Order: sequence, then structure tokens, then C-alpha cells
Amino acid sequence: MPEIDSGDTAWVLMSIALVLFMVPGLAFFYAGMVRSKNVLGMLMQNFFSLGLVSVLWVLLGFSLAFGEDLGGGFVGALDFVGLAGLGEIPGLEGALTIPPIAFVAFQMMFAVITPALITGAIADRMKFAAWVVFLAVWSVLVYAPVAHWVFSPGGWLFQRGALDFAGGTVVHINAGVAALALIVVLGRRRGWPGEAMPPHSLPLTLLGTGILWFGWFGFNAGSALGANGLAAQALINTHIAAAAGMCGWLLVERIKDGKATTLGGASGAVAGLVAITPCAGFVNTMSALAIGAVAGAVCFLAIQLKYRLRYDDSLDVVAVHLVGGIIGSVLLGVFADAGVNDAAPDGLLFGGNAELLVNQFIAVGATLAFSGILSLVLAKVIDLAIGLRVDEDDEAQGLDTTQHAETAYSFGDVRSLGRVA
Amino acid sequence: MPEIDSGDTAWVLMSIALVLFMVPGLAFFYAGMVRSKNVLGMLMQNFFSLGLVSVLWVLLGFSLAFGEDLGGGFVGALDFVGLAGLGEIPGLEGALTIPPIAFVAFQMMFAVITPALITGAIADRMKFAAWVVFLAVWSVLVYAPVAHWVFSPGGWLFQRGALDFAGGTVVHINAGVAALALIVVLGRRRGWPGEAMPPHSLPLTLLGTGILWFGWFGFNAGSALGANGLAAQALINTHIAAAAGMCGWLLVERIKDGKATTLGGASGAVAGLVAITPCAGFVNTMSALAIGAVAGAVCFLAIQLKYRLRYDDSLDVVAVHLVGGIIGSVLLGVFADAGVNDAAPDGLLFGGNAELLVNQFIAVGATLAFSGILSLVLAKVIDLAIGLRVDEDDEAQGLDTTQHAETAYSFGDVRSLGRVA
Amino acid sequence: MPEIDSGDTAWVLMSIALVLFMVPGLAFFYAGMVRSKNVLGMLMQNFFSLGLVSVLWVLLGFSLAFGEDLGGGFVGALDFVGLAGLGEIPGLEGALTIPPIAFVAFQMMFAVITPALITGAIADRMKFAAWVVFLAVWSVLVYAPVAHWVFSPGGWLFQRGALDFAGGTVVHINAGVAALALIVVLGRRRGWPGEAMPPHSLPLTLLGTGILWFGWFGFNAGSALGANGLAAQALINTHIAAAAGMCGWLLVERIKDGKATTLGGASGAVAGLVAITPCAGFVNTMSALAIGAVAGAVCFLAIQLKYRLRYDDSLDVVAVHLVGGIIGSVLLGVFADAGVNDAAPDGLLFGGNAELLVNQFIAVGATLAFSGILSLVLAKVIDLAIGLRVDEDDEAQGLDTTQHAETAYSFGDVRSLGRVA
Amino acid sequence: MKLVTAIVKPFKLDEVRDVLKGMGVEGMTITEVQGFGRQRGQTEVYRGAEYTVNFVPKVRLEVLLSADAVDGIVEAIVEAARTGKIGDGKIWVTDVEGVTRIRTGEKGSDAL
Amino acid sequence: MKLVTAIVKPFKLDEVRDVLKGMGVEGMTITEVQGFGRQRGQTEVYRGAEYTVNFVPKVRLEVLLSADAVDGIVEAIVEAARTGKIGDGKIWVTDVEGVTRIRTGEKGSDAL
Amino acid sequence: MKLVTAIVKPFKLDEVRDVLKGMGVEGMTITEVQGFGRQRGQTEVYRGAEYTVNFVPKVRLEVLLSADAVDGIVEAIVEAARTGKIGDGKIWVTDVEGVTRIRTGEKGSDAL
Ligand SMILES: Nc1ncnc2c1ncn2[C@@H]1O[C@H](COP(=O)(O)OP(=O)(O)O)[C@@H](O)[C@H]1O
Ligand SMILES: Nc1ncnc2c1ncn2[C@@H]1O[C@H](COP(=O)(O)OP(=O)(O)O)[C@@H](O)[C@H]1O
Ligand SMILES: Nc1ncnc2c1ncn2[C@@H]1O[C@H](COP(=O)(O)OP(=O)(O)O)[C@@H](O)[C@H]1O
Repeated sequence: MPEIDSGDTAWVLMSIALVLFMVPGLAFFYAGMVRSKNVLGMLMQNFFSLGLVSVLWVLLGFSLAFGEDLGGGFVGALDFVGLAGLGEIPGLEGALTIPPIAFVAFQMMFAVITPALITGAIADRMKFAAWVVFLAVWSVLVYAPVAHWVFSPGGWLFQRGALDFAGGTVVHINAGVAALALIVVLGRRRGWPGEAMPPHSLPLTLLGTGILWFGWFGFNAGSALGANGLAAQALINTHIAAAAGMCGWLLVERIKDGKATTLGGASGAVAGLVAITPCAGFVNTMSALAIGAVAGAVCFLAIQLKYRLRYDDSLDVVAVHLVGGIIGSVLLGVFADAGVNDAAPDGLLFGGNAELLVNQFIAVGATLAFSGILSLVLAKVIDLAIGLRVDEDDEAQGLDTTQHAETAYSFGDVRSLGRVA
Repeated sequence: MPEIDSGDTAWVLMSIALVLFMVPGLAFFYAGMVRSKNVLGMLMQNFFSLGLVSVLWVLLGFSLAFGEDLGGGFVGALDFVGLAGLGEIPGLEGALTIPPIAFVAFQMMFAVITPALITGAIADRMKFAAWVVFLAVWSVLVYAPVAHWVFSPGGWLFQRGALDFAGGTVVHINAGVAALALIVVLGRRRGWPGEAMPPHSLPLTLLGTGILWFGWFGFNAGSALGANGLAAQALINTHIAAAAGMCGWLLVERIKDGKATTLGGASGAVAGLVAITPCAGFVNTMSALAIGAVAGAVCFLAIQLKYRLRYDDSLDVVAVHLVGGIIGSVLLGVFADAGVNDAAPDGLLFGGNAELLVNQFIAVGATLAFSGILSLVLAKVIDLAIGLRVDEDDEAQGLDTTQHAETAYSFGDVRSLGRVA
Repeated sequence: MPEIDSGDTAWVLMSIALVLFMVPGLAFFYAGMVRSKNVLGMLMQNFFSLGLVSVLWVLLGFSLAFGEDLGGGFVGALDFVGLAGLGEIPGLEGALTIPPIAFVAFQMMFAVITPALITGAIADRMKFAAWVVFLAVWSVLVYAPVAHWVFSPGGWLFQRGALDFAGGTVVHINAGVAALALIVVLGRRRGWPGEAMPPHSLPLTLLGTGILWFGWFGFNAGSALGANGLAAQALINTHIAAAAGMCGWLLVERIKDGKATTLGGASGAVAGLVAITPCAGFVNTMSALAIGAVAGAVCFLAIQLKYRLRYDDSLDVVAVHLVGGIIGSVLLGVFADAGVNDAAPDGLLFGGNAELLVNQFIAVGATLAFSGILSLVLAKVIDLAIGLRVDEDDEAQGLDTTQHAETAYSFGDVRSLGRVA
Repeated sequence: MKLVTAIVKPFKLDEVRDVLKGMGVEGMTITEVQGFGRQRGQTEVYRGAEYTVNFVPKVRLEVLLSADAVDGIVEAIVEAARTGKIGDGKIWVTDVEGVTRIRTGEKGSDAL
Repeated sequence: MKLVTAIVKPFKLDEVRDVLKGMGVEGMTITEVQGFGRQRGQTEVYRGAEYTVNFVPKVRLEVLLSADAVDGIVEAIVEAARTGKIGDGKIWVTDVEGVTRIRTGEKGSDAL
Repeated sequence: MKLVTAIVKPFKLDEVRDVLKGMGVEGMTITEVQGFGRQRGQTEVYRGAEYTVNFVPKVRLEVLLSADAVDGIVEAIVEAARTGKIGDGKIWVTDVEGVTRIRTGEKGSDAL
């Protein structure tokens, strides 16, 4: 057992906090974009992931994801249920310089935020109870196995040599395709796409963007699991991809729509962050810049897909996370640079080597298929059992009062009058 | 003098920043719950603690709390006034692996946030000037001695073996009972409890919750004063107690009121965080989960106390901090686990040992009595001297304009017209 | 090459994240103060600095600032363009215990936030396109050279022995005088100073303040480039100066205007933070307290300058950053204490030594002259080329709709109705 | 000249506007208001305390019209705004003595 | 049919509503407005600049009534809304030519 | 007694108020409203989707006056609120049967 390094531990503890903070960040990023009658519904779907998924992760999820492989690299054993007998993490014996419990906590935050990403697609129309069921089952049956495949040294994609530094497949593609599956069953918001449903508070969305950007440094550079040159490289890559993503999105938006919007700037930064996630610790700074810029531009254009294909992905989870995740995972096969991280081979550009690219495609495809199909089935089953969707009147009135018996804002004098029952 | 460890120092510096950030977090948590005419009043009562208490801590408070014990373990000497002659901290000679000035700053943030917790109880009716006086005197005469008793190795409760990892007694019970004492003198808001006084902005409250949760990692895991396995355990305990607190509160709320509310989710998380504070570095993960869940459920039910006993604890400081702090401090006597931290004995559950539990009761009782009585006297004296409460018209008009000559929000066109005097 | 220390690296990585987070913090600090029709305009001017300046820094700025000195200490060579060949940083060979790429990223955040400070002065009337051009050119032609002079060991002010721990001249004076130059060309808002233009959301401003205070720990204590006693001293100095700045401002405000305002509390804290920036790692705690208090009081009074001299510095960048930066840079010549940091001489107070004070004046004067003149010329050129200012109608309607085709808030039912084109 | 004032449910506003526009109404003025009536407000719960919100968000339309158009417009609003559920709102008509268009100073029906 | 419009201080709204309800008024419509009158607005200070806010928040009630109820209702509002301090507001009465309930199409006093 | 109601552009409000004050008008009531008319709302774009906002923010003034003051006041508002561009708004006058000042119970023109 290598010694625990206090510097590495300090950075990973901080990274856990940073990724935790991304959850409210995401909640506000999304909540700013919905209409004011659905703000709390959106916030709650996100915050509750912190409650429910954290508990499930300790009880079950961590063991399925990082327990001793049960064979075939598909899922982990139940040895770590309730974190019992947590000693070393299988496959990382002797490699971790941080306390194993810190590794558990770091991975927990990934398990929490991944399903939270889905909420952007289903905005304004899903029953809270149905979301709770989806969240619980999905985090155990879909998230934990995919995390095992890719992040656990025993996982089959890990074994094949597919790379994912901080969650291009596990987090973004996984959540993005699940979002698509869920909205196929859930259906469109009434009035979409004819009715305007403008963001109720872009400052909230910008606040969420700021928190996400900040937290993403923990997400990606924390994935180095230490405070070293690799973490620093991952951090600057993360930042420059976000910056370039913002520039890329705004440029194309300016050309297409005539204006550079603040929502565009925020969205472009997030697109860049998504795309760099799998690559952060495997590419050099200029490659990160390129990946970010491409993601910003392409994700903006990918939004048109929903108008073409008529699925109501309310806040563009598919265009940003699914498309952005695929861009990053695939471009990693192109830009991987063994000079940055000798744990990885050179990719197409620096090594003329297509093997990694093939592995990346396999990882993308496997995630799409597994998560897409299971999410579809799960959505269908919940719909049949308890119904996914609020009724028409409740949708018109909004989720805040109908699902949570609350109102987000009471600015005026009149709203704050009234009697206690 | 042991060497300063850069990793430990990095984590403690970061923890200082995290606890600092909890103050605005708390300010927003509370400010979202008041009516829009009292938003700035609430924010200012909190932010000003950062200004005033920090200065007092450097000048006086730190010395009273962590100076050489004056005998009897009651209060420290004045040697460190103005941080003069700060070398090693009495009782921690050779134990700290961080610069002593970092210890001063970390403890300063605790001194700042503790009285800020009180502001939730007094919302909407206290004169700003009276609050300033209360804040100054209380932080010196009440907070510093209690911190000495429990946190300083020379303190009498520390000596007895009462445990408090990060402030169950010193912070939460101390602030909670002071809040109760203060509102006894201050009286109820006009109209309470008949009139509805709904939160003016739950998104602000949720934002505050997110920041508090994030910052609490520094509060609790920073109390390990190093980046090591203990800090990691404290961190995961903190998180899982918050998560379980959210689940516990929402479950009971759903059963009792029929809805799981966002304010409930936020409140449950905070209740879990409060309860785990004294326990964070002394219990295992599953115990933390249990403590959090119990706190979430019990604190929710404890809110009914104020309706029974007719004290207007506006934002439930008593139910969350006093009750939550007692839950944590007492349950520590049950769940303490020497396997987690050999600096502590096993408690009732793992050691069949009631001694710790007895000590915990003594610490709770002593804090309740000392802080409760002094706070009551202090409130009474200020009331007689300058009056605690704004007059009826000012209360109706709100604290923002009457105490601070400002308005929180000016969204419309009309408000932003007008002439400079 | 000294070994990379994981603890130092952890702290610097975290500090990079903290300074990054200051940019949204600043954006909200400012955005809360403008009227609701200009909120997004303000946010975007700040957020876009994250996008554009980051990219330019990697491509060009870092090399100009920290490349091998071209002679005379005026500017760095182009060796590091695109971060090519980044090995050791000239003049820091053997001194850095962190990965050089972390140093690049840390300095990048300074380059990003400095021009963002300017946006407070130009609120409500500048074309977005003109701002983009100013931002790009200024960050390369003004910021990078000044950073070279002061921060690079090859810079002429560094060589002279002028001190600037974290950016009193490079950041605050530089941005403050550029702001003054820009508004001289840009002109006043229509209606100023007769019309009331009250802050549309002080809670946003307070949120920004909280984030800035939190992030400033990274800004100043991160400038120690390690997790050690110096960083801890810089951190407590930063905090106590902010606290004292708040107290100082509020005291004078209370005397002059009869009320202690929340905007005053926030502004005083920022003034204290600005003034301590150059001093953070060179003075002791009580000196920091004094510097902060002076800055709080003087910056408040300095606001009257704009009414006297009739320049419309909308959100008081001159009074807070220019005046605050000068206070700090000059008082450093008074309070510098070699006992705190032996890399610096004692100043007037502790060493009776005026040499440092002279150097500080030279550094202040050089920055004022260089940045002031270049910024004036740049503003004039852009004004002639594409016009700095939106037209009268657009100014009346606000930047949000006219520059970005968006509206910040849509609370009511009516705004969220409407049809997609 | 008459003034037709209608209180309707907010989500019906777009429909009403479309119908009126189709009937040649060139303008109207909208206010967000709170209605009190037979329709009960929603119940909200904050930390276990149950509030009944007394006021229900409504939208108030004001339309200036020539007298002969009134009956048709009132009927049209009734049609467009009706859901059949309690709280659909009221329409009332008052007499207007004069109308002026600010831009041109035109008076009477030319001002509409 | 008459329309009684009253401008009152916001914190008096609940009281007024209770009184009217007690007198059999079934509904009313409320608007948040800004009043300008003898009552001075508050003074605010932002970074040393003093502003006088010209407008004071008020609440505007509209109540449709049958003509014979008007006098009693006006008196009742005066009673309930009076604080005796400047700025208590105004009440005015206008004639209404017709009222329709949208839900049922009922007209006249049946529509109330 | 008459009630003059005017819909004007928000940034003209201060000017109108000054003029009316200069003419001896002691009070008025302001409502923030949304106007629909010939003036087109702005176009907004959110992630590539273009919306036309149908409603334009306007301010509604209500001024109670004695009958003989009406014409002068209407003219004054037209002067003060005119920009000459589309969307300047409307003014209309209705008859008021009675006014009461809540503070004193005064009626008629004494109540103004
Ligand atoms: N007497 C009244 N005067 C003015 N407005 C009224 C009156 N009665 C009802 N309203 C308005 O009409 C709305 C609907 O009335 P309500 O009694 O709830 O249902 P309905 O119109 O179906 O009878 C109310 O919310 C209120 O805004
Ligand atoms: N001539 C008027 N026309 C319309 N509303 C008025 C008029 N005068 C006063 N008001 C309204 O009545 C409110 C109170 O008037 P004010 O003159 O302040 O006090 P008071 O009603 O006690 O005389 C004002 O805020 C305004 O809303
Ligand atoms: N028939 C109407 N009834 C009520 N208000 C109207 C009517 N027509 C216009 N308005 C109001 O007047 C405002 C200006 O009208 P508009 O047609 O845009 O321009 P203009 O007044 O220059 O003809 C509208 O925004 C609306 O508030």
C-alpha cells in the first residue's frame, strides 16, 4: 500500500467539494431557463439527486461500480455494500495515494450529477414521484454498470483500452442518451414548439454556468487523483476548452442569428467543458483549444436536430451532452498525446494510430446502446405503473405549486399577504 | 515544532475559504425565506458578522478562546491580543502541521458564522444598531469562552473528555439557545402566526443551501486540520448525513403534509449537516447516514414546538440548530467509534460505554445554561439601553428601507425612475 | 529543477479555480447594480473575458508577459506562443515547486479578470462589439507588458525592487486608470447624474461580493505559489483587510449619510480587498487591518470625485480600484515588514526606510502613465473606427435586447407568452 | 366610444388576443392582476405551515372600441376565454367620453 | 351596475377584503400600483447619492357592484383602509353599462 | 369629476409627471402594463429560436380631475409624452360619479 500523500489528498478532497458544488450549479443553469412556474420543480429534481443517489451509492452503487469484477467486466460484486470492508479498490492496489474513502466520495459525486444532467430534457412536465423512481433505478441499474465498464480497472472497456479521463461516455453520453429515451416516452410540452417559453431568469443561468465552470476543475483535474503535472494539464485543458467553446458557439451564433447572446456564451462554455471531459488528461493545450472550439460550434448547430426530428429536449441535453460527449470521446482518438500522459497511446494525429479511435467508437456505441435501451424500458415501465407525466391542468399551472405546493418568487405585497390555514 | 506539511496546509487554507463562503451561503439561505421588504436587512446582519467579528477575533477573541488557560478551563489569557506573540497554540505544541496563523484564521471563521446563525430567529424586526451591539458583545463574552471550554486543550469540557469534532455545542447549540433567548426578549413579528409570510425567493434559499453544503466540507473535514484519512472520513460523513437528512425530512413531510417541498429538502440537508458536525470525525459512514436521517425527521417535527409554545423563531433556528445540535452531540455518545479515530473512545453502541454519553450531556447542558443565560441578560440590557426592536411603522415598511435606506429589487421601469436629491 | 510539491500544487490548483470563480463573482457584483434592462449586457462583458482573454493568453499573452525578457525589462519574447516549448519560466528556474503549466493557468486568470474590472465604469452604454475589440487589444498590448514589468523577474519594475504581491499595480491601478480613460472617450450615460439609476438587485451584488471575497483568498494567498506560512499570512491579511474595509466604509457612511447600507458594506469589503492585494504577503496582520480600514474610508469618500469632476464612472471603478490600488501600493512602502517575508525590505514604519516607498511611487506612476495613455488612444481609435457607444434609442431600451436580443427576467405570465417566429 | 375591460385566465390571453385581432381590434392594454372570487387559490406549505393563497393570478385586458363593436367583441372574448371552470373571469363595459392618440393628437375613433 | 375603484395602502388589503367579504361582496380584482400624491416616497442612498423615490407602492381594488350597494361599500372601505396618515388613498365610482361572466355568459347582476 | 387614463412609454413617465405637477395635479396612480398595438415588440433569440415578444412595456396613468381641467391636462400629456414614433400611446377620459379621500372621508373635488 503506497503512502497517502497529503497534497494529493488535499486536492482530491477539494475536488470532491467542487464536483458537489456542480449540482446546485447545474440546477441553477437549468432553472434559469424554465418559466417561473417551474423553477422549483427543476431545482428539486437536481437537488434531490444529492439526497437519494448519495445514499444509494453508499448502500449499493459503489460496490456495483468498483467492487471486484464479477467476470466479463460487466459489473462489480456486492462486497462493498454499505462500504463494508472497504480496504483497497480492486485494480488500484498500490496505485492510490489518497484514502480509499476519498475515492468513494469523489466517484459518488459523479454518480449524483450524471442523472441530474437528464433533468434539462424533461423540464416542465414530469411528475416528481416518477422522477424519483427513475432516478433511483437508473443510478443503480444503468449508471453503476457503465461506470464499472469504463472507470474500474476490471471493466471491459477499460480492459480494451478505451479511454475516458473524467466521464465523456460514463457521464455525458450516458445521461444524454438516457434523456433522449426518457423524452421519447414522456412526450413534448404542450405548446411546443409554437409557443415562446423564454428563460425566466438568465442571471440564474449565468450563475449556474459560473459554478459549473468552477466545479469542473475538480471534475476533470480531480480525476488525476493527485496534485501533479497531470492535474495541472487537465485543469488548463478544461479551462481553455470552455473558453474556446464559448468563442466557437458565439461566432457561429453571431453569423447565423445576428447576435451573440449571453445564453449562447454560457451554452458554448458548457459544450466545451463537456467535450474536454474525456480528453482532459490525455491531450495538450492546443488540442484542448481545438476540441472546445469544435464542440461550441457543433453543439450550437445540433440544437436544430430537435426541431427537425420533433422531440422536445427542453434545455438541449441531447445537443450539449450527448453530441458534446460524442465529440470529445471521438476526438480523443484523434488528439491523444502520449507525451501528456504516458498511460495512454498516441491517437490518430500524433501517432498515426487508429486503434484508439476504434476503441473510442466501441465505447461510445456500447454506452449508447446499453443506456439508451435500458432507459427506454425503464421510462416505459414507470409510465405504465404510475404515469410519467403531470396532467394537463398541472402542466398549465406549473410544477412548483402542483408538485411541491410552493411558489418560487413572491416579490409583490399582495402575494405575501394571506392567512395560515 | 513539527514541520509544516504543505498538503495539510493546502487543505486547511482551502477549508478556511470554504467556511468563509458559508457566511454568504447562510445569508442567502435565510434571505430567501423572508419577505422582499426585509431581504437586505437579513443579508446585512450576516455579512456584517464577517466585518465586525473578524476584527474582534484578531483583537481579542482568539486570545480568550485559545490563549493559555487562566485556570479552571474557563477562558484563555490575553497574551494573543492583536495576535501578538503568536507562536505555538497552547496545548497543541508539536501537534499542528499547519502554520499557527492558519489555525487562527480557521477558528475565526467559526467565530464569524456562529452568531450569524442567530439572525434567522430574529428576522424582520430587530434594529440594525441593536444587532451590532449584540453581535460584538456576544462574540466576545459568550462565543470565545465556550470555544475555549470545548476546542482548546485547556478547556474544562475538553479536559473532561466531551467531544465536539467541529462545533455541535460550540456552534449550533450555542447559537440556537442564544437565538431562543434573544427572541424571548424581542417578541414576535406583528401578525405572526396568523398572517402568511411566505419566502420571497426560494431559489435564493436553494442557492444558500448549495453554498452551505459545499462550505460545510471545509467546516467539518477541515477540522481534521490536515489532509488525511480522517479528513476524508469526515467529508464523506458530512455529505451522507446531509443526503440522509434531506431524505428523512422529505419522507416525514410527504407523509404529514402530502408534498415533498424544495424548502423541506433544503432544510433537511441543513439539519443533517448540523447533526453530523460534532460527530464528523468520530463515526463511521453508516452511523453518519443514520444520524443524518434522524436529524432530518426530528428537526422537521421540532418546528411544531414554536406553534405550541408561541415563540416566533422566524426561520427555525431552534428547530434546526438547537435541536439538530443536541441530536448530534448526544448521538455521538452512542455512535462514537474508536476504529474511526483513536483520539476518541467507543460510545454506547460500539463500546457499550456510557461515559462518553454522560460527558456529552454535560457539555450540552453547560452550553445551554451559560449561553442561554448570558444571551438573555445581554438582550435585556440592550433592550433597556437602546431598544431591540424597530417601531411598528418600520416593521410594516420593512427593514431594507428603514434600517439601510435601500430597496432590494427594482425590476420595473417605474422604480428605476426618480431624481437624485 | 526543484521537485514539484504536491501540497503546493494542490493549493495553486485550487487558487486557480478560486480566481476563475471571481469572474462570475465580479459579473454579479456589477450586474446587481445596473438597471434591469442592462443586466445581461454587464454579465456578458465579464463572462466573455473568460472566453476571449483565455484564448489570447495561451496564444500570445503569456509569452509577452513571462517570456524571456527582450531587453530593458519591457516585454517578453515570443518563445512561448501557443505555450510551445514551455519548460521553466525565465527567472523562476529552480524556484517553482509547482508544474509550470499551473503557473500559466494561475496568471491567465489574472489576465482575464483585470479587463473585466473595467466593465463597471462603462455600464449601460457601450456597444458589445466595441468592447470585444477593446478587450482583445488591451489584454495583449496593455496588460501583458505591465504584468511583465512587475511580475516577471525580468521586468524593469521587478528589477528596481518595486513590490506587488498579487496585483495592486498590474491589476487594480492598471484596470482603474484604463476605465477612466475609456469613459473619458465614451461619455456619460444619458440622464446622469440627475436621474436615479438605482441598483436593480442588491442581492445579486451581495452574492458577487461573497464570491469575490471567497475567490480573493486564491488571488492573494495563491500568489505565494505554495501552501506555507506565507500563504497563510497572505490569507489572513486578505480577510482582515476586507473585514476592516467593510467597517471603515460603513462607519464613515453612517456618519455622512446617516445609514449603514448593504451596498456600502459590500463596497467597503471590496475596497479593503483591493488595497491589501499588493501587500498581502509583505505585511503583518495588524498592518493589514489598518490598510483595509483606511481603504474602506477613503474609497467611500473618493466616490465624490466623479460628481465634482463630472465623469460618469457608473459603478465606481476609479474610486474603488484605482484609488484602492494606489492606497495599497503606497502603504506597502510604509508597512512592509521583512519579518513577514524576507524577500522584501522593511518599509518606512518598520525599517525607517523610504527607498521602497519611492519604488512604489515609481511603479504607480509608470502604470498610470502607460495604461492611461494607451487606453485613451485605443478607445479613441475604436470610437473612430466602429463607434464605442450604442445609439440613443438603444441606450434607452437597454443593452440586453439591443446588444444580445435577450431579456434578463420574465417573471410574469404575460412575458412568457408569445410565439416562435 | 366604449372601454371593454376583461379579467381572464393568463394562459387564455394569447387565444383572446388572436381572436380580437382577427376581428380587427388593433390594440389593447394588458395588466397582470390578482383576482379574488369564487375560485379558491392554491394551498402552499412552508415547513409544515399551510397557507391558502387568497389571490389567483389573472390578466386584465382593456380594449377601446366604437360603441357598435362592443357586443360582438364581448361575445368573442367569452368564447375565447371560456374553459367552463370556475374563475374564468368577468367582462364589463364602460362609456368613454373621448380618446386621443398621443403620437398624432387624433381624437375619437381615428385614435384607435 | 357600478365599478368601485379604491387605491389603498398594501398592508390594509387583507382587512379591506375581509370587511367586503363580510358584506357579501363575492369578488374583486387587485392590481399592484405606484401612487404619486401628497405622501412622500422614501429616501434611499446608494454610495453616497441620495434618491427620493417618487412613487409609493399602493394596491388598487376594483369591485363591481349593483348600484344600491355602492354607498355602503365605499363607507366600509373608508373604515377599513383608514390609518389617518397621509397617503391612505382614494375611492372613486364609475358607471358600468354591462357585465358578463365568462364561464356562463350570464349578464348583469347575475354575473357578479 | 373625470378620470383621465393615459398609456405612455415608460421613459416618458417622469416628464409627464413633472408637467402635470406644474399644472397643479396633486396626485396620480401608475400601473406597469403591457401594450399591444401597431408598435412591434422586440425580437429575442434563445439558442437559435427566434421569438417575437408581442407585448411592449408601457405605463398607465390614472388621474382624477374636475371636469373643467380635463382638456388642458389631456393636451399637456400629449405634449409631454409624444416622441412622434409609433407606440406613443392613448389617452381616454371617463366620467366619475364620486370620489372619496380615505384619510378624511372628504368627497368630490375636496378629495383630490
Ligand atoms: N365583483 C367583482 N368585481 C371585480 N372583479 C371581480 C368580481 N368578481 C370576480 N371578479 C374577478 O373575476 C375573477 C373570477 O371570478 P370567480 O368568482 O373566481 O369566478 P367566475 O368568474 O367563474 O364566477 C376573479 O378572480 C376576479 O378577478
Ligand atoms: N388625482 C389623483 N388621481 C388618481 N390617483 C390619485 C390622485 N391623487 C392621489 N391619488 C392616489 O392616492 C394615493 C394617496 O394620495 P395622497 O395624496 O398621497 O394622500 P391622501 O389620499 O391621504 O390625500 C396616491 O398615492 C395615488 O395613488
Ligand atoms: N384599442 C386600444 N385599447 C386599449 N389600449 C390600446 C388600444 N390601442 C392601443 N392601445 C395601447 O396604446 C399603446 C400604443 O398603441 P400603438 O398602436 O402601438 O401605437 P400608437 O399609439 O402610436 O398608435 C399600445 O401598446 C396599447 O397599450
